Amino acid sequence: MLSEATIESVQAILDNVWILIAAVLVIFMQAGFALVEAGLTRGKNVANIFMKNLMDFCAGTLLFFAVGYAIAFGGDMTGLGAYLGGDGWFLAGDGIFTYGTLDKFVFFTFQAAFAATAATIVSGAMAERTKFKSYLFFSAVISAVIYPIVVRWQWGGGWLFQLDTPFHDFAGSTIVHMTGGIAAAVGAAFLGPRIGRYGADGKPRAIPGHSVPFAILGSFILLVGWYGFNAGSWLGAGLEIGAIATNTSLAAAGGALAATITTWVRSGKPDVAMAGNGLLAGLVGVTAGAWVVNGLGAIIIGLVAGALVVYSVSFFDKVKIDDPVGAVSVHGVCGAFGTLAVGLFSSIESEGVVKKGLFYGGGTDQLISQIIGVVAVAAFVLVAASILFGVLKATVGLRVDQQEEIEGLDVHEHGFAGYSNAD
Amino acid sequence: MLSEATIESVQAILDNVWILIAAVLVIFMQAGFALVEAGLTRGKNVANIFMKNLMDFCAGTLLFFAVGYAIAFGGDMTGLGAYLGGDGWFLAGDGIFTYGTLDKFVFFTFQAAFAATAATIVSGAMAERTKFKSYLFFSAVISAVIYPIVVRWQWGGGWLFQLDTPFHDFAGSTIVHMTGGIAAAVGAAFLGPRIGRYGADGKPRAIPGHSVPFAILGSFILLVGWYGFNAGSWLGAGLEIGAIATNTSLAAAGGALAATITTWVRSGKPDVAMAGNGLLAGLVGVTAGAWVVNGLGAIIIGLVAGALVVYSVSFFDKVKIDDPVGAVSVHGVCGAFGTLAVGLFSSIESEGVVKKGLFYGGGTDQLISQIIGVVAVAAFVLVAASILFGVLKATVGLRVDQQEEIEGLDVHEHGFAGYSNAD
Amino acid sequence: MLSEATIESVQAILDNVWILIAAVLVIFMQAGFALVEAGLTRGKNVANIFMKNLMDFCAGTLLFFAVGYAIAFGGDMTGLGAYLGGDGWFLAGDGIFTYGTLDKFVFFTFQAAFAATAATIVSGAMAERTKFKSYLFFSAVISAVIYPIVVRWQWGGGWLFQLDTPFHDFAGSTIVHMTGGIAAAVGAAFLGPRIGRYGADGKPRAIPGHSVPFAILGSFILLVGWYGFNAGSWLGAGLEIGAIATNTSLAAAGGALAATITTWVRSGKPDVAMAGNGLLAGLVGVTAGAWVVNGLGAIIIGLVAGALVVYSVSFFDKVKIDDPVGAVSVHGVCGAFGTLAVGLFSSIESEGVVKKGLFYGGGTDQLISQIIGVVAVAAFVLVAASILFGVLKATVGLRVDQQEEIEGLDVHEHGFAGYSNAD
Amino acid sequence: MKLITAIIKPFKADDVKDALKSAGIQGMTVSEVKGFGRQGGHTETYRGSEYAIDFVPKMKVEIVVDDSAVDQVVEVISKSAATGKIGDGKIWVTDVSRLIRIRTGEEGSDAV
Amino acid sequence: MKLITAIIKPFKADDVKDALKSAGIQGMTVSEVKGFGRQGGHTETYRGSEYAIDFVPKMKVEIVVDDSAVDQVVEVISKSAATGKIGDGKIWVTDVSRLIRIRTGEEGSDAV
Amino acid sequence: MKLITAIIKPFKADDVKDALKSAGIQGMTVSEVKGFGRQGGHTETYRGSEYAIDFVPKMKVEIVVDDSAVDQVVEVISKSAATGKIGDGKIWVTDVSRLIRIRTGEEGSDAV
Ligand SMILES: Nc1ncnc2c1ncn2[C@@H]1O[C@H](COP(=O)(O)OP(=O)(O)O)[C@@H](O)[C@H]1O
Ligand SMILES: Nc1ncnc2c1ncn2[C@@H]1O[C@H](COP(=O)(O)OP(=O)(O)O)[C@@H](O)[C@H]1O
Ligand SMILES: Nc1ncnc2c1ncn2[C@@H]1O[C@H](COP(=O)(O)OP(=O)(O)O)[C@@H](O)[C@H]1O
Repeated sequence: MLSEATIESVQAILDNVWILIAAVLVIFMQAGFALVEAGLTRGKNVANIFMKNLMDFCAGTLLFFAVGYAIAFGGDMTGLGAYLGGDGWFLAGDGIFTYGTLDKFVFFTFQAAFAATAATIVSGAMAERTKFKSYLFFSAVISAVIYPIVVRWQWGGGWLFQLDTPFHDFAGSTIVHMTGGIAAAVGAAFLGPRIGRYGADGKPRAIPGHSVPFAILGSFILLVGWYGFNAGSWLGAGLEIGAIATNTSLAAAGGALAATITTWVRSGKPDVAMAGNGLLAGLVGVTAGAWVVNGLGAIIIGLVAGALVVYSVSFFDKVKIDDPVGAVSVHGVCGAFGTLAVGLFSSIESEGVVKKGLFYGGGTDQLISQIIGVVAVAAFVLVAASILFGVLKATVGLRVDQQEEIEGLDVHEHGFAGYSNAD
Repeated sequence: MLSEATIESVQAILDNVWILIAAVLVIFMQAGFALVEAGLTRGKNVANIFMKNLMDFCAGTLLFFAVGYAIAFGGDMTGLGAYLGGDGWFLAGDGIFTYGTLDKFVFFTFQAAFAATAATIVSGAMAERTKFKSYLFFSAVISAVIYPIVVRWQWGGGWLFQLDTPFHDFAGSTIVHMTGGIAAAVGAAFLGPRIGRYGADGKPRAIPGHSVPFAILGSFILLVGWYGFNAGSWLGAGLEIGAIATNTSLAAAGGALAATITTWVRSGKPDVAMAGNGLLAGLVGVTAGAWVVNGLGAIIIGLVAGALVVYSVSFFDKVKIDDPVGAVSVHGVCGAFGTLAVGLFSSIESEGVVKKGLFYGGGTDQLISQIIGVVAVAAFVLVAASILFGVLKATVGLRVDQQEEIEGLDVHEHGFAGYSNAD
Repeated sequence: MLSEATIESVQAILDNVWILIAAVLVIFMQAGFALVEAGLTRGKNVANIFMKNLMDFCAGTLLFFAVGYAIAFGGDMTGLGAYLGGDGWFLAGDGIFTYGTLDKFVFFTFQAAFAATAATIVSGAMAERTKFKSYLFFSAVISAVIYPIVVRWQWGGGWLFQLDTPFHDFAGSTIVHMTGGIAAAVGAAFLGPRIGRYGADGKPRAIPGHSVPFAILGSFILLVGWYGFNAGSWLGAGLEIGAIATNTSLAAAGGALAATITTWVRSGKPDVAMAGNGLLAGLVGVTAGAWVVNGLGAIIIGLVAGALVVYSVSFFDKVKIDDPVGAVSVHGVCGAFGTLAVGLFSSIESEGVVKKGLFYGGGTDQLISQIIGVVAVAAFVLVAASILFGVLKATVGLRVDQQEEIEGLDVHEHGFAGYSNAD
Repeated sequence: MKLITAIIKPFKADDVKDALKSAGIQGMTVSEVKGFGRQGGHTETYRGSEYAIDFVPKMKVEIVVDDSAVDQVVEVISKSAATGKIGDGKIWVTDVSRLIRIRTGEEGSDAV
Repeated sequence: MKLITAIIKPFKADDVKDALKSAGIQGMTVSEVKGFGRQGGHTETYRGSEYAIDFVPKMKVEIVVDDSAVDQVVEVISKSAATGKIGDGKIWVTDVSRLIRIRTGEEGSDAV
Repeated sequence: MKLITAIIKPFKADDVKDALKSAGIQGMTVSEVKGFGRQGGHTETYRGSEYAIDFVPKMKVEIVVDDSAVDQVVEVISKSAATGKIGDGKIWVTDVSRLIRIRTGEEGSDAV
């Protein structure tokens, strides 16, 4: 192999090595999601939560391999192709699409990890009361069909990419996170709140999570994985990954800090679980603009997202959408915000890719495209998820019965408790 | 350094960087093994379990450095050399063997991590009743002598590599996992079942693990590490790592899914701990063929391994080999299966390395070599481990006394409890 | 980009990719520190501990970006510049310093992770009794000012680097770890011991940590991160990282083994928590010499550090500096030891960088420089930390009130318990 | 004085506490216990092997009251803890010869 | 009616439960407690400092029975809980003036 | 014989144990309980929503003694458990008709 090595071949291998490592970091995020969700919920459902996250990886991998990849990237982009791909099922055929110098399997591994992420986001909002069977079905559909379609629209070269000023979502604030966040909101709404979540007076009553250490350990793992998520989205090895990683760090730090201060001011004490949410909010927020914003922009986006998530969580509490882990706020709300922020904070002009944002003299072109993208994706996911959950509710049923919810899903859905102190 | 950089030197550095990163991922697996073992056992032994895994890393590193590397890779491969190496003690001398472009220290770091893995596998099957001192001794011998000898036979260029159709075990389904799995079976057999594991009627009684979250978190970490384990076994940076990683993902997903479905059908409920075992079973299964099978082959191997592990666990329960974590089934049984599967699913023909498998028109040559390798390694490890455990049992003794087992190894072997709620 | 690729550009990108990955590994260490600290302390303070580590990352990132980087690396090194930098605030300007081929953002990401580490080390020694507000303030100052100044003196090209025989601290046994360790000792001394830590007879009474699994899982994560810490400190991609990683493994293994044996001999039982400390002690010890010592040197350094930490912990217990996690011993004492050990075990002579050590025929030049460096940094940090903690104690106050300490910081500082078994 | 001990279903604990509060009870002590009874337990399957969980989680409530208050308290607990399903639990009453409030040293009714 | 309280060694809990079951006892309540007594505890060493564990884990078993059944139940527990080693535990009996089954309101023997 | 039950503050447990030890008490049984009383609980805020913690952690101490020892033991506990602050807890005394040491079968005072 070395014998015929060229500068290009070495660079290509370097690209592939880097993206594979980035993919592994993103896969690691599954553990982070599981820990955050488990930490913010009750011990009697902990095994069910880890099981869901494990299944998200399985479904995400197998179904994205079988159909998702083809829907997202396959075939030409004209006509219907601007909305839906249809070539490269099972990654078969060497002619199928891949990006730049990336081996199709490397590109797939990276993309499949993203698909699993989109599904996993929903798990948290539906925690502690969803039938395992129904969740499994949902998870399969979102990573096989719903998410790939959204990907198609932009990363797959579809209509959002074909706008005069292309919709810009570098690593997926909208495509991955808001997609998950909206589906999460729909799922939580269809399910209704957990028993005891609201008092007789209709006021929200806290159901404290069983393990803050799990929640924050999970947040740290998500932070680590996010460097693969964002810097890996360069889809090659270049010096640009440095600025992308720095923006990721700054927004994450800003988000955690803002959430800490906001809760401190609001309720007199810095809320640890919220600080973790803030970290993720900052990360979600900067994901869309990780490449195009500068350090200052990243910090501002992080700070705003961190404060936003606190108020958003309270808002959804009020409207009785019971989201145990704040997935709707973190991924949905901050995902939308971060995407729009590109239209404001973009400091880069790149022909056919992205324009400068409003605050950097680029006018409103990019902002308008961002709005179009956010609205279009939100609308599509809202409809698709509603149909899906509606059908599930009408058939298999979405929610476990009362006794099961009270005694815990672990014993009833899976046959034994997640924690045992048996001798 | 840059001044004299050549295409070859850059490629070589890239090879080394990638393999070092892969080695770090494999080292991370130690944490995964510790978590899986701890999660599937009782809280009163949790500190002992983490201690054993920590010591496996220490012994694996120091002894593989001192002697293991020399036994596995040192000296020429003729005569006795086909069975046993003997050069490069303490990695001294620059003339000692290393692979391709790899710096000997990079190659060592990667190989030492594998040695620690082989030892750690055994820990799980012997959990909750083994004297720490005896375990330590065993762990030292397997990573210093037993495992290196097995490595010698193939990766070290020994007799299994010298077969007309070389025995093919890409990343070690047999060399690492089955070796650990067989030793685990021997250890568990010598120890006998834990107190209370079998009722008066002789029927197995479950002893539930104390933390499913630990078990699944550990499984996720092992999954992450496995990308280094398999893709790193290319022992260089090349585009091939993409397909290897994809096969790893597909088999893992297939394994977890199959175990879930199998338990669901068998006992009416999807067993979370088993799903975790299934994930690992799929990974172990595809390790031998990670490079030579295609996506479909990987999925099939994963599915079969995932179902196989469920029945295997029940089988060993029946024959009263008490394996708290299923190490024998996951690593031993699925390791053997995965190795043989190469003889069926290999889709690659590479002169002097591997032939196509039975299902891909390659006839039975490869399958026969696979059988030879599996049988030879199994026989050797069976004998070696039996002698080792026999001696330990006759001298230091293998098992803690009854009171200690009842009250827990943490307090008795290590002086304090793994969990404390002291004020 | 490919079109204009040159051998140098590919090597440069490879350098940057590797260092970014190393930075991510170091960032992962935050999770390890949080787990070790949480595991060795009581459950009633677990949320506070994770919060502190989260905030260390935030402060470390934002403030090192704003001012720390400029103080450490900015401006020229003459005159006052030998002690204090002052250019490149907010990483603004492209002319600002970066190392070799590294993009300034990649170099920053790596360095910022180090800054957060220095702060986090202190957290452990001050655990279970420090006001969150005061800790936050301290964490900000150390990563913004104190640590950057120490960095300036050597890595920033300052006076310790300008010695005839430069002070050699490859990855920061002194610059990062001893700095943190000394500040930790000062903090613990200012705070005084936890309630109940000493009996009426003045004898130390153990306050067992609430989770050994957390402590050892954290140690494993730190081990994994340390490969990025040490091998990444090559600040580029070269074959040298292999030997650096091997030394890291050997010292870590030696440290854990020595601590295990030492406690075994001293108290009759191998202490698991101490074995974890030993692993870290070995890692801290080899950090300064990771590049210049050989395998044997690394093993000896690890063994000595592992034994040293056990006695050091007992010593600080006696002098009533209550350090719940042993941060002072692990990072302070072993950091100093490891730095001095370079003067003994250095086996490399590199013009203007490092000389051979006393045991390798290099005489005492290097040893003297090492002593100068250790003493100077220790003195500076001692003074700076004393002033800082003195001011905090006199103003905001350092310590929570008695009731809060008894009932736990989680509820009082953050509003809810870190663990909840609410239904 | 009398000690009233009640074994109830955990998820009823809040209702019982609230009912007792509004009935003017100013103090009680509760603890987590496990119960064996007609309700029976269940069998779980773990890694293919079954095991029986004979004991179900229950909450124990202990209240010391004046003799005069016993009937009312028993009444209140019975009402608030009942689901009508098997396993609702038991209440038993035992004599208390002395009751002391540690803080003040008060005895008897004053100590309640 | 009487309340029989037994403090036993945890690993004997299953034996005691089974013995009581086969003796026709249909209900009991158990809880985890810590005991201090002649058995004494032990000292542990953590990071070089020693600390004494004075309390050993025990299991508490509470059974309300008809007066007539007391002797038999005490007998059964004593037998099934005994190891002959120090620390086997205690059994004590107290009077119960009332017993109510919450579900049905039944009182006395019917409520057992 | 009498059973003395005390509900005390957890961080006082060691003091009480030591005091009882030096008062010649050779055995006791303790358990973690939660208390509701005048001391009241507190409200916590979690993710913006408040929730009330009505129960505070307490330690329950049970000691069976000869009638003659009751006053002294009550005395000792009261002293060693008191902080003077609200929430110090209660002590109550109930009759024990029988006490058996499982190991030996000894009854009454010999079984203490
Ligand atoms: N004889 C008894 N002594 C002590 N506790 C009992 C007794 N019988 C039942 N209990 C407690 O009451 C709980 C409920 O009793 P059970 O027989 O299951 O239903 P029910 O209360 O409807 O009769 C049991 O779980 C146990 O904790
Ligand atoms: N006077 C007592 N009051 C309450 N519980 C006691 C008393 N004495 C002993 N116990 C309980 O009985 C257990 C066993 O008692 P111990 O003196 O250790 O052994 P033995 O039962 O053989 O006399 C103790 O751990 C404690 O829980
Ligand atoms: N009537 C009661 N019955 C049983 N336990 C009680 C009763 N009243 C109080 N307690 C217990 O005593 C503890 C302390 O009582 P509280 O009223 O808070 O303060 P004080 O002991 O100073 O009066 C409570 O937390 C509870 O556990």
